[in-house]
Amino acid sequence: MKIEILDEKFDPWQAIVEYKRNQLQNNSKIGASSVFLGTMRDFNDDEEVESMELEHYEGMTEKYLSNIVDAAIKKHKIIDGLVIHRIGVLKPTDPIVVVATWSEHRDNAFNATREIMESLKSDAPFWKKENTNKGFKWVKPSNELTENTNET
Amino acid sequence: MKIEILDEKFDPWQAIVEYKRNQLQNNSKIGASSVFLGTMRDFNDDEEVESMELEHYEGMTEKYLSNIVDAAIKKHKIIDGLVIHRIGVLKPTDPIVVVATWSEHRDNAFNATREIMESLKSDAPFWKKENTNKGFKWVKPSNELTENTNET
Amino acid sequence: MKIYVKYFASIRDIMGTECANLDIEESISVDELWQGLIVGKETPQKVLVAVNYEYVNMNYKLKEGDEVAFFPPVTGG
Amino acid sequence: MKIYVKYFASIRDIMGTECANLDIEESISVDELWQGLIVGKETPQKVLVAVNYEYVNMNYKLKEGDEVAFFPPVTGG
Repeated sequence: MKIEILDEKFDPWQAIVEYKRNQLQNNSKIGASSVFLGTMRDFNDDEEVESMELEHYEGMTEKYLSNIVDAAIKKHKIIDGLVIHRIGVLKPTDPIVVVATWSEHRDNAFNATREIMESLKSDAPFWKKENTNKGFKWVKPSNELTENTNET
Repeated sequence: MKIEILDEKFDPWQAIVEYKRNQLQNNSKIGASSVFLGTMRDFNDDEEVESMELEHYEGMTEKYLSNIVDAAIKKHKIIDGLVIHRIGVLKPTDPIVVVATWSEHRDNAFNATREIMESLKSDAPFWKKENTNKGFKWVKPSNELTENTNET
Repeated sequence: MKIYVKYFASIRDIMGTECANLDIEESISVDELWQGLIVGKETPQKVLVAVNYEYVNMNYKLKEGDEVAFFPPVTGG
Repeated sequence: MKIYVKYFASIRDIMGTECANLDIEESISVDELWQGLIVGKETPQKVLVAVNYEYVNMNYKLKEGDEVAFFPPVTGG
């Protein structure tokens, strides 16, 4: 398992390839890999977003992400899982979060990646602040604004 | 949309990055990317598998994959989708299939990638033949052998 | 009328060939064609049929120029 | 007893500080603490609370040395 919080831009695909090669030794029992990548969009609620700042609760974030991935590994019987999440200042198209899981069969990886993302969005202590053409504002959770936020 | 049938080993992550950069111009409306990668395992039904040969019905395959991705784009309102599938002789850990979809919000991409994979596995005319330590044999669909086949 | 037949995977192994150009009577069904082709050979557990790249059921009435493919359940992905 | 309080995101903006070391009476609840802290300030629509990195509800009774964090609904991912 790997949980990483990064304050600078990263390459999600390279991170996945390297983790699979170095930590999983390209395990030949892996038949399925499921990856979700969230990237920053340049619009939100009809406003242009120039940049976004992501803060988190250091310590609690790592604990929750570890618990979430650990629970998914056990529940879905996957081989392993990885989460990398950005903090700091992001520009449109920058990766925000990548979740990857590896399993023998596809059902397990699909379900694990999905569940990790949903748990991350509901529980992990991250907050987004957008810099729009009308100034700074904190992003509202998508269930409050129904799909009009800069949320993946 | 991109549908590709390849008879030699490919790098799925590079293909995704290049498609997003060249065809999607790193579209900054994309907030979510969902990727599924199926890779060859080295065991099946307790037998070691040394290599696998994948054949397909040229013409029908491309038609079905195009229809499947097209249907997913419309149904799930995603921005775009890509499928690359191997044919020919594969070794353990080689990529078999990669499906990628891009959308504004995560729900759409997750559902689209899942549905493309399920439709591909039930309809696209590909057949696997395994070279095990007991000789060659055609792979049975997983619903017939319940998870004991070299199927993702 | 002329049709073109293709076999894939384990069905090709059973038939011993990958394709055939056939001259058949008008309006016979895929099932009638298949029964004629498989006679004397090992009957596969399950066979799927596509005509002109589309799945059809066994009642499909063949037409001049059809490309008919017989194959086992697919195992891609 | 001593506790340590942290504020995040819009709650930090409202409180005008990111943390505080407080000396409070025994066995007060998170809700009682919050009501004392927010008095005279703009009340946020919703506040979440974690004690020692775990979500708790407003009835949680504070203990010596607790790290209490107040923050709005999370928006990561």
